[in-house]
Amino acid sequence: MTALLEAEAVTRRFGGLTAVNEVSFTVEQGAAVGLIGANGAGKTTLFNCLTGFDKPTSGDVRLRGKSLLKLPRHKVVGSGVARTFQIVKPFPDLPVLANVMVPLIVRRTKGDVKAEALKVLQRVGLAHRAASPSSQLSEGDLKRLEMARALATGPELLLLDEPFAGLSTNEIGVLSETINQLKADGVTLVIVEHKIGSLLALVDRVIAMDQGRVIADGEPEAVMRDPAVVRAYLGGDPEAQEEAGHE
Amino acid sequence: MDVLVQGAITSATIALVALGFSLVYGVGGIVNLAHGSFFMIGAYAAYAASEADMPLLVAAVIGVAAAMLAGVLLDRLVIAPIRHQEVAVLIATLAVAILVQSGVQFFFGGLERQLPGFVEGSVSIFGVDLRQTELLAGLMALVTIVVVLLVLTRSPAGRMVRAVAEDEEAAVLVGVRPERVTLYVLAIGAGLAGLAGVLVAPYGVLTPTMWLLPLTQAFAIVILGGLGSIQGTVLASVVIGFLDRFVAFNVKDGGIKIGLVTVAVILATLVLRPQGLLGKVAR
Amino acid sequence: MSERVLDVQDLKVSFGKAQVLDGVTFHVDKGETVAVVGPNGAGKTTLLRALSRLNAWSGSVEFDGRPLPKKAYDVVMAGLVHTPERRRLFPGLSIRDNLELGARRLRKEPNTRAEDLERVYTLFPKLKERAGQTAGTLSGGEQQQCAIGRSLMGRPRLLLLDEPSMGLAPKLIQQIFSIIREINTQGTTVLLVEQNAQQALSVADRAYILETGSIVKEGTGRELLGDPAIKEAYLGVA
Amino acid sequence: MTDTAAHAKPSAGSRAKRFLKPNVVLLALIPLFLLYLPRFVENTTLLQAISVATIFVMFAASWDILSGYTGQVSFGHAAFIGTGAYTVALFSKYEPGVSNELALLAGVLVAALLGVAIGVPCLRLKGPYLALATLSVAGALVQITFIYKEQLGGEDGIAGVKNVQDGAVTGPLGEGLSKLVLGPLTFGGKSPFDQYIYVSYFVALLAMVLVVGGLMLLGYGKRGLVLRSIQQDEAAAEAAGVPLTRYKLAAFVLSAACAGFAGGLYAQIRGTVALDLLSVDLSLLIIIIAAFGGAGSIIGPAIGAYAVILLQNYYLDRASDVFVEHPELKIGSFALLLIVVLIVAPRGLVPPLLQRLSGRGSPSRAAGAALTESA
Repeated sequence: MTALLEAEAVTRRFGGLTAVNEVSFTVEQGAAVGLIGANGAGKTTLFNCLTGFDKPTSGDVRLRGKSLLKLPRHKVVGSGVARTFQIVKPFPDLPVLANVMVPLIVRRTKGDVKAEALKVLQRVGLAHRAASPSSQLSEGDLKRLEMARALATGPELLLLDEPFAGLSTNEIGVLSETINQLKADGVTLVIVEHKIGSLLALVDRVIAMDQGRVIADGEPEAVMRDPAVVRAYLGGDPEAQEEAGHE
Repeated sequence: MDVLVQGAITSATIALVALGFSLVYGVGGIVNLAHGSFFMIGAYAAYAASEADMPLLVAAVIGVAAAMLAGVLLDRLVIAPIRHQEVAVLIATLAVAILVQSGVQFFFGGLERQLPGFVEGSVSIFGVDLRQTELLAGLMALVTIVVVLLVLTRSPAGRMVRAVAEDEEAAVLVGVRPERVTLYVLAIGAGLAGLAGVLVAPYGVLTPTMWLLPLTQAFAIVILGGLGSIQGTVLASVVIGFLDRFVAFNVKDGGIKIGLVTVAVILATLVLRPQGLLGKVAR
Repeated sequence: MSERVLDVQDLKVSFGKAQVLDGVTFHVDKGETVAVVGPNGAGKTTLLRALSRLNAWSGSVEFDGRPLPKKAYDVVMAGLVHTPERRRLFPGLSIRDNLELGARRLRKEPNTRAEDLERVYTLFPKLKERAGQTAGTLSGGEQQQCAIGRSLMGRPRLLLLDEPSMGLAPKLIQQIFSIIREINTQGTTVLLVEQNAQQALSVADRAYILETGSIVKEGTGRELLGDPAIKEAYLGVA
Repeated sequence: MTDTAAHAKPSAGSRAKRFLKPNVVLLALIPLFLLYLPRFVENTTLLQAISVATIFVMFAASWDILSGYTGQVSFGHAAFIGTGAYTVALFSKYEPGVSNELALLAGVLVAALLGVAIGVPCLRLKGPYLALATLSVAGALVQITFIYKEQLGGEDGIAGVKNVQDGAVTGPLGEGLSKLVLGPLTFGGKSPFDQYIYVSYFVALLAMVLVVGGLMLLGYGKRGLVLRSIQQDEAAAEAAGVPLTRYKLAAFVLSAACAGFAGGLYAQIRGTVALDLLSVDLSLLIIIIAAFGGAGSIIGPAIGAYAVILLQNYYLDRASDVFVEHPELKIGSFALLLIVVLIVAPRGLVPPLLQRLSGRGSPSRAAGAALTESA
């Protein structure tokens, strides 16, 4: 069986810096994958390469075996890959409902676009704010709006870029429920997140990155115990830790 | 030969205008659509002073001073309050340009004016006959540019200017006040443009719409030379300067086609090499 | 009681509706190295930016016994010097120019400049070798050295370091931290924020753990290093 | 605007609908009022000024669909207006046999082509680059009129453009409406010059209703929503699947075509074309109109056009002789007023424009804003 998403030796260089280095992995249909790593590990760059917002220097990204690299961004979206942004990017002067209508309109959705948009808002629990200008939403609601707008593109694969950043513990709980609901609906998810505790409750697989490379990939428990991951997160190398411990 | 000699002079005077435009853009991130107006203010102020029977040298100084004053006023009154609103700055500075244009039209009328030459007579260089005043303009411009470049690259003040241009926030963190640096740069840039206007006034013609061509050329130079690159600005000034004279001499009705060619250069650069000749690839 | 250089009470920062720092209280005494450690997104960089008046905040901050000046420029001039995240050198300027710019705070005492330059070159001999090159040509570790050197040129009363280890190889990380220790030994008070808890805690006299905008723990560097809860917190399985 | 400002209420569906549909009845009253206005206004000079303002409504609305909606702020809208006008004038001069309507259509096509020619290289440009590029293209067109002075007349322009009364459609239509509104006898009793003023008034009005109505249908419909999403955040729009290039270029071409149409019609009403139709002054005047009316709403700039142009072409002349002797002071005053408003009340009078055009949310801008707060 072909995987839904395949990244093959994806490499992205900026001048002398190799932000993403020969990263390969696959995501199966219906999976929920977490992507972790310290600042500067290359997660966001990888994320951009997967969603067509950046082009890898080399390597390939395929959706159901079809390369996404030649496609313009909107076609990547059209072929079923949707993303959210770490720093939310609503259309601030448009009401919440209109935010969600935009992707439906450009998809040439038949029938009542407004009703469809309202349905999507219901899925993320934001229907009661449909008429508010999006600039008036709380941070947590904005994250859900991002998700709703991405869902409205009709994705097979949804990539979330730090959905929990800037949220309170309460808001994280609410959003986690929404994400779990999407999972239950069969949406395939890739989630970049720093709040590892909250992330682990959602995903069934974790990919850890450090300095542009994948350093671990597998069951969440196993990955978190991996010495390379421990080192990347605590910093320094194990020997140095030993030394410091004995000081 | 005509093209070479006159092109060199034109390059120098255009570079005077472009340098200020480029510095203000690089340092403050401000695209000043009123920059061409400083050129015009310099020329008209000098003209007005000479009409009031002041000696030409005094008139020239008044021209430059008027342009600098206009630069300071523009920064303090117009740009400073809206500095970080890009589109508002563009609109406001264009409005200033039109305001200055209508002011000049009001006080001087729409007729073409000219300043008497600073020096009389003509010389022959490489077999090209030149009015001495043109030669003087070229030399003055060249000397000024060299001085400005030296200050910029060798002096502590220049170091601060370059620091703000490279990273405004990091500059604050070492104790530089970007607003002040921007003000000085704008005033000096205005003075340079004003000087160019004064120098050109004896052999160019003064009209209320004379600001647009230098602005367009300065923009072409900044686009061609690459954003924020001082060397690029100088190099591109030479390209645009020679192109200016080449078109003027070798193309039928060349004098009025200069702007057209400049715009073609702008559009071609934007399509073919958006980062300019020496500009870095966008980060 | 030792002299208090920095006293921060109930510092709050919010970006729009997101509360990034939620009432942070801590202090730094003269001669200390204090570390603030915490995971990504905890608000460490925001904390330093607030102290430098690069972000708006509420609460009270006293620097050298007086309220913190209102403008970023005046904060620098008062002696609180910030080495920002990702170094933020002036890449097109020479290394020497970068360092000289750091001395702007002392512009009324030109004699000290040569002396300070020598001191920085002694700490970082590589910088002397390459003084004429543009800063953009330096490697990551050298850039960090140059950034720290630039701050030292201002003879800070308090040096703020934002993630000096970021993007460096393990060997260079150790090197940078031993230099931080040396700077401190020479008499500079240091406030350091780090994700690399291991190294930061081992150089710090005292440290604070920052998580999602609040300080959750404090103690001496050694105490915290030995605290098993810390490692857990970092792996998020608390 | 009012909807966004209003407080959110849970009754989602109905309010969302209102957002998309301005009050149609109220809107229809405006053209109706204008239609019957000549019955009550004897002053033909004022009517003439209103006709000109009506043309400017189209200029402003066509600018708005590009700049206000997609955020590609054009500083050289006069280029499109002038192209339409000069094309019509050239037909009158060299091919007088061609009907007015066909010449107008040609003007629209040439302007639209110019829209493509400018739009394509400008697709990737933002803010200052786009501003300077559009500004300098309009400047270059002025020079073309000097280069082809014999054909285009240089600073003298082209006189003797066939006027609306000569149009196979516009003539009868304008006369018909004149007779309808004024009564056939009254209209017949006017001097030919006055008759012409009435005819052109109604033709301009009809054209304006068509153009502005069409743009509003588009702007307040689904496609308008997509255009506005581009202006709000291009990256987010792309993530929502919006084909950016297609929409941005389409807005450029549509804007150019409408401006060309209005410019061509203006030439037929004035009977002359001249450099003022290509000038920077005109481009700025349109921005001023939009700034005062509120960009991104079509109707805002449209109403702004009536206010500004009537002031410029009618009331200022009557307020002081200075403005008659020195017409340049009019645009100068507007420019000054705009500057003052931008500085004194950037959030007061012009916020719709600035909000729409400032492309918020980029990290560097946020950093800049944070910096000004503290430094």
